[in-house]
Amino acid sequence: MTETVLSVRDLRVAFETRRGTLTAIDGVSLEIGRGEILGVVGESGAGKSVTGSAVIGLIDPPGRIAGGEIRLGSERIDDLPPEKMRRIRGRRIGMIFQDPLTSLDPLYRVGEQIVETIRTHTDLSAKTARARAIDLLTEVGIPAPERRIDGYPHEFSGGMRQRVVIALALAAEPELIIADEPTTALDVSVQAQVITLLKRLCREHGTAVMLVTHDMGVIAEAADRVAVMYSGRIAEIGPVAEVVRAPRHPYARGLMGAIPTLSDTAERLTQIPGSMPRLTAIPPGCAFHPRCPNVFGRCRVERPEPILVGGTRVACHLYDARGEAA
Amino acid sequence: MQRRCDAVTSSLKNALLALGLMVGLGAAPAEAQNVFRFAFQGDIKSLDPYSLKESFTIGMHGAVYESLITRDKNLKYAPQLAESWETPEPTRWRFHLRKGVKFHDGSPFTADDVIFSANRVRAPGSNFQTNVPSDAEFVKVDDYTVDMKLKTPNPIAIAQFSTWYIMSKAWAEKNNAVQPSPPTATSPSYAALHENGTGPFVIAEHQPGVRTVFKKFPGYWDKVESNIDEAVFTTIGNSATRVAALLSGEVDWIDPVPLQDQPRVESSGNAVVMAGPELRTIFLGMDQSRDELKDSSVKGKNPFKDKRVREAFYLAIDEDTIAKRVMRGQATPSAILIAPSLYDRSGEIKRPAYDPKKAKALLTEAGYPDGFTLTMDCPNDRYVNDEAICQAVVSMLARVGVKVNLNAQPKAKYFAKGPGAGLRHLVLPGRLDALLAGQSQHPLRDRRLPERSQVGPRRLESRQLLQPEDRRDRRQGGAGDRCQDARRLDQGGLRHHPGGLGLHPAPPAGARLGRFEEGHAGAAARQHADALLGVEAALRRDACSRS
Amino acid sequence: MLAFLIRRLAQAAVVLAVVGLIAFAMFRFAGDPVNQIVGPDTPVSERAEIRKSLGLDDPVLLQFGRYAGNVLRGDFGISYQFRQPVTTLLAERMPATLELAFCATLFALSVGILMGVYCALRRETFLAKLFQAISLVGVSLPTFLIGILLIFLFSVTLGWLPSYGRGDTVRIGGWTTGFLTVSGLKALILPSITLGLFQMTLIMRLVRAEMLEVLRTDYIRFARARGLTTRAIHFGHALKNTLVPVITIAGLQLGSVIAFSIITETVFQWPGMGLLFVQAVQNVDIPIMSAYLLLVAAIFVTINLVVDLLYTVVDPRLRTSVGRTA
Amino acid sequence: MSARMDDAAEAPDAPRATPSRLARFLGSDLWLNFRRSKLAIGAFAVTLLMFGLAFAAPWISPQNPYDPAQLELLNSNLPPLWNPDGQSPFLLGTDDQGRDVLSAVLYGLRLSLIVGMLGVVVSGFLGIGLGLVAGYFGGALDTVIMRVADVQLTFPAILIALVVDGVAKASFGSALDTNATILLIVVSIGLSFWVQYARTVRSSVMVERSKDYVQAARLIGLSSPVIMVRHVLPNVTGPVFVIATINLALAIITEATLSFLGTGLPETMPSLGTLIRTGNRFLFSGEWWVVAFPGIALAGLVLAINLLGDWLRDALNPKLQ
Repeated sequence: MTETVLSVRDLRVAFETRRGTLTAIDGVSLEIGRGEILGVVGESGAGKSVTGSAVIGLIDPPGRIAGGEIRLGSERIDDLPPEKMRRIRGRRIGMIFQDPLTSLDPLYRVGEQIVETIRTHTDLSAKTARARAIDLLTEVGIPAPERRIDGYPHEFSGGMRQRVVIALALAAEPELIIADEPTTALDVSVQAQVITLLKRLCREHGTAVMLVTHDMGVIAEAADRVAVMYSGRIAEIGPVAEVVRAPRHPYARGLMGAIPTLSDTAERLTQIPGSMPRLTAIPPGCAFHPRCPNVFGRCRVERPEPILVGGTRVACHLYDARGEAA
Repeated sequence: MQRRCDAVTSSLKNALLALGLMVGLGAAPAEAQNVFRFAFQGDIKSLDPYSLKESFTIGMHGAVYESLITRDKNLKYAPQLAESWETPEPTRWRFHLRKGVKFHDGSPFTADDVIFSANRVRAPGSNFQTNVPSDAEFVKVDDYTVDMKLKTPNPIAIAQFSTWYIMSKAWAEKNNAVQPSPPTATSPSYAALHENGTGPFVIAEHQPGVRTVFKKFPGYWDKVESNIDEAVFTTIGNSATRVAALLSGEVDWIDPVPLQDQPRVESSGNAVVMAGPELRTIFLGMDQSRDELKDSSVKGKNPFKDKRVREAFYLAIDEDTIAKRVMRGQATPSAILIAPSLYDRSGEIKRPAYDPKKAKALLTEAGYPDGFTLTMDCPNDRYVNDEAICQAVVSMLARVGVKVNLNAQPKAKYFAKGPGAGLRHLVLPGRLDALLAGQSQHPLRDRRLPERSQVGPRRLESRQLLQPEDRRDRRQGGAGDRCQDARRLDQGGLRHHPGGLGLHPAPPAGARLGRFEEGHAGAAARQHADALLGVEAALRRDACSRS
Repeated sequence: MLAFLIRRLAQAAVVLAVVGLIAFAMFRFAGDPVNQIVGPDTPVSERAEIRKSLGLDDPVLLQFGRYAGNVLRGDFGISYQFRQPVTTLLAERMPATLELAFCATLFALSVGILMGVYCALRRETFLAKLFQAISLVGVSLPTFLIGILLIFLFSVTLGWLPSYGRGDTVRIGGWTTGFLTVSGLKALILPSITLGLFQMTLIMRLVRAEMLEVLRTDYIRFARARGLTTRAIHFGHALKNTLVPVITIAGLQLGSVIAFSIITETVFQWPGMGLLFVQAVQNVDIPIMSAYLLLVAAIFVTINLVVDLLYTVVDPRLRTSVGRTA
Repeated sequence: MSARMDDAAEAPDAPRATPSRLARFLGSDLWLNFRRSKLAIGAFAVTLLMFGLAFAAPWISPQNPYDPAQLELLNSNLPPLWNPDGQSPFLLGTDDQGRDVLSAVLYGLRLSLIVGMLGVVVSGFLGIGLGLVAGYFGGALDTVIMRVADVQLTFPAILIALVVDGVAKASFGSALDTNATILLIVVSIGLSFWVQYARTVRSSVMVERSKDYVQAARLIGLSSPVIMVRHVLPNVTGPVFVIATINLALAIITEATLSFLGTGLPETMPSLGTLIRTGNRFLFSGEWWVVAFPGIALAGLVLAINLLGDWLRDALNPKLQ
């Protein structure tokens, strides 16, 4: 594997609420290498987005990182003072949000927003920054960027806006981009374009990408490796080919029941009976056990630790048991 | 400090309120001018001296306009624009006019102006038509002599020459103001917004409802007994604001000071209260003309036509307590409507004492053992503590079983109830069962302070509020002609009688210390009109006693 | 844009016509003007004559028609009390009210926005809670009480500021201003605070709520993810977006400040239109009352129009779509 | 109303299957939020206390301040009991008519609350009704109603109330008895505050109206007004309740201001505003108790209601949770 850009170890994120402390992320570990796209999948509420936010340091109170560590390159960043963390955001870690329609400040021209980002992180003059902004827009495939740079966000279509958002995320050439459901809000035809763009940019700049999505199609299309999350834990993580083709975790199997092309997967996810537990009521043992077709006694009492099985790591007693047996 | 004077002198001083107001100079040597700032609760309604017979308004006119005859500091007749006068025959009055008098626009004052004014006063639209005998004919003898010819002798006609001001004929003609600004004027009259008198002050600025600035008239014919160069008048309707303005030094003089604020003004150390009895009597009026009251539980008859009911009301109201509590001692209970200071023998007429038991008995006797209900109208912004007096009356009457629905209202609404406040309500078919009213027998507002002997029948119609019948007879001998007249009028069909309430309020004005000489100020008394009179006097008075 | 403007103007005309009708109809029947004109001694026959000459006996419709015609010619009639054209009277008082309203609005806006922003950004601090408490007290205390308390404290007890009136004014053309003299400026302080306090608390609460809302939006999160400085996020993006709706409210507030000045002007004896109106109500001066109502409506409508236009300047989204949606 | 409120108040993630309404309410976020907010509890306690005192006034006050026969002028202007000049039983002193300030405040509270609540009810009905009509029928009717609302917003409530009050008094004569006066003020307040309800309800109706189920219900011939009332009203109870709470405070202030300006309740039947108006005359002269206690009662009541309204708004706003 190439040089590790992001390394997350045993991350825990907790929310203080009126009803006590809720653990949204519980013991998540993952790594992303240079130029690598890590897909993070799971149902809503599985903790995908929270993981992304934790990495970029945007967990808002009452949430907080309760344990584990996050390293960017060799630097530990989860305990940095706010100002230092701010300098990392945008500069070394870029982020793309789900909804391009609401990600841009409606009152500023897109050029102003790009220039603002560039100048926050570099010493470029306004003029140079603007030139760079035009380059960026060109790079993300905005036609006639010299003219469009002075447009307001509402004058762009959804797909074009997501391109602008990507340009913004790339503005300071970060090492890592966290793309949180970057295609969900887009038309299907546009989704593919955006994914292609993301892949290309990642390849060209050597940027690592954490691609958060619930869309298995996107993962299959874009990711190098994939992490399947359930109830704030990683159920299975491994190379996309392996996880998609031969999922080991029962939940992952359910998810991969069929790899759709580029269609709505939400319905297929309902093939798994029941629904993910609320954070307030995570069952003991394996969080998936109430829905698991392969459940057995141990699942209900003991939480499974990730085990390396083939190229993937799986958190399931099934494999532990087999490993013991073997 | 003498704050309350004996009745007679106070009435005199009343008129001359601030003969005593003295303005101390020295305070601000940097100020070239000696500016006097004062505030009243109402406004100067019009500058046309014949427009509105409203006491404060015409009082203020007195600073800029003058009359033929005036009253001196002792309220004695004194020459003003007429140097002297005589009655060569009973129906002819001859006035010798003062020479060398100039109007504010510089034009000379002559007999033409007197004749013009005498006609203008009586012209349609004037509110002062009765201030000149209607049968009088004014004739120019020469430029400085004018005769007034009457059809019949009128020994008290002199009283009226101090009640209307002289205007300039040329000025009025030039400015299209020959006619008085009538109430119905559809275009603003020049004379309503500008003045051109012969008085010691000119109005330099007049913003209706906001401020009016008086400045010394350099060409004044007489020596001005005032060291004031400029006087700024402002309306401050809100009592609390008015007092605050006085205490914080923004104004030098306010009128009136709310009764309850007197101690505070006194104790502030920088202002002084000047108080004296008004010539106004506050009384309760009852409708005795109609056969059934408008809003009463008694149907088919008018309880007020029964003398016992009226007497019961009288006995049920504890005036001493009202005077002491509501008026905070600043009022004198009175047995007659005429101000005691105007009538030497008023002391001989005594009030029956407060006796609720007897009142109750009388009501029972009259057939109302459980009392009855009626409505009483009361202004809440006209007389001093008017609404509070009404409330007190209501609660006292409630204790003898009479339930009064009090309808307290601003004077604009109160007046709408009938063609005028006061006694006329009862004379003309009004819309009231009972009311609280005030009557100032003394038209101080136009500075006619009639001497006793001069009160003629014509004026009596408005002051014939008398005692309950049984007392009236006893009074007659002593009261002399006036009561005869009153009885005559009464017999003429005007049947109404006062309720049991007679108060002479003595509301205070407040003046800032340091600018006034206390010895003089303390003697000052006031009523509505006096605001101006006082200020006028202040304007005239040479003071600077501190320096 | 032009169509929008014309439409707005037409609406304004309708509003004014309705207010005119209401103003006329209401005050025609409230109280008897004759009693205000004549002294108490006037006989009934003379009163009837006056009624007739004032046209008070004509059919109501005719009276309204006459009134409307005159108003269109800029003639609001003659004040019963002052025997002056109402137009002149109002013109004389208008500077006082407008200057007071201006200062009150300035106070309400500046302090309200500052406090609101502070409360939104530092939600949990003591000062923010204090501001919140002040705003609640400000809303809970009636205007008249506040005015009286201020006078009691600053004029009577401390003697710092004048308790009534405008102080010395300077006349410039038809306009009298208190801005040019020390006493004029001092006289403005207490009434402005009294008049502006209620609006200030409203604006503060509005700004706080709006800003909290804006701070939760995606584009603010995205701005943070771009690593922008806190200052740029709060004041460049959040505040600007917050102020868009605040402009509308503030505009409407200015309108109601002018009308609200009735109470303040009465307490402080401020020689403005509100005081004139109160005097007119007390004296049943119909021409002044109806003219005042119309004027307040006209000012309000104008402000509304200006606010609409301002809105399009501030919010680029409306520039293109304004013709359709307005 | 209260039953619907439970529904609206219930947060989305509250357990759905609990048996009774009470249990559901006790388990809801609203209740939890309330229990955790000291301010809300305090405000609620004060409001409850004020309501309690107000409606118990006839039984607990030493005097009936509305009965003139009970007023003794000789007891006038007495300071509160703790002052050396104070006299029993006048705990908070007396006014210039000998009216016991404590009794007057209690009765005044009662009047203010009655007037305020009736005003809110009137404006609520008016506003909700007009909002439903405007939103549902749309078109010209909507335009007219909302334009009237716009026009009305031109003037602050106090001006409208003054005008309504003045017009009515001029039309019916000023000899209105006190009940009619109260009714008049209620109507003035009702007419002044309906716009907010109408706007809220209208926008909610507009949203609902375009939803499929309403269209569907229409197609199958269900009476659509019934649908609107059944589906829209529950959705707006939250906001309407918040508006009502805050408007109650505003209505009380409006009544006080009207009374202060002298067009509200008469001095013989004083509300808090009338008491302040009366007392204001004595404020500077050292007789502070006549204005202070009604002032405190008024400010306290309005403050408590405002706090409650604020809390309720925040608690019912899902965005803030």
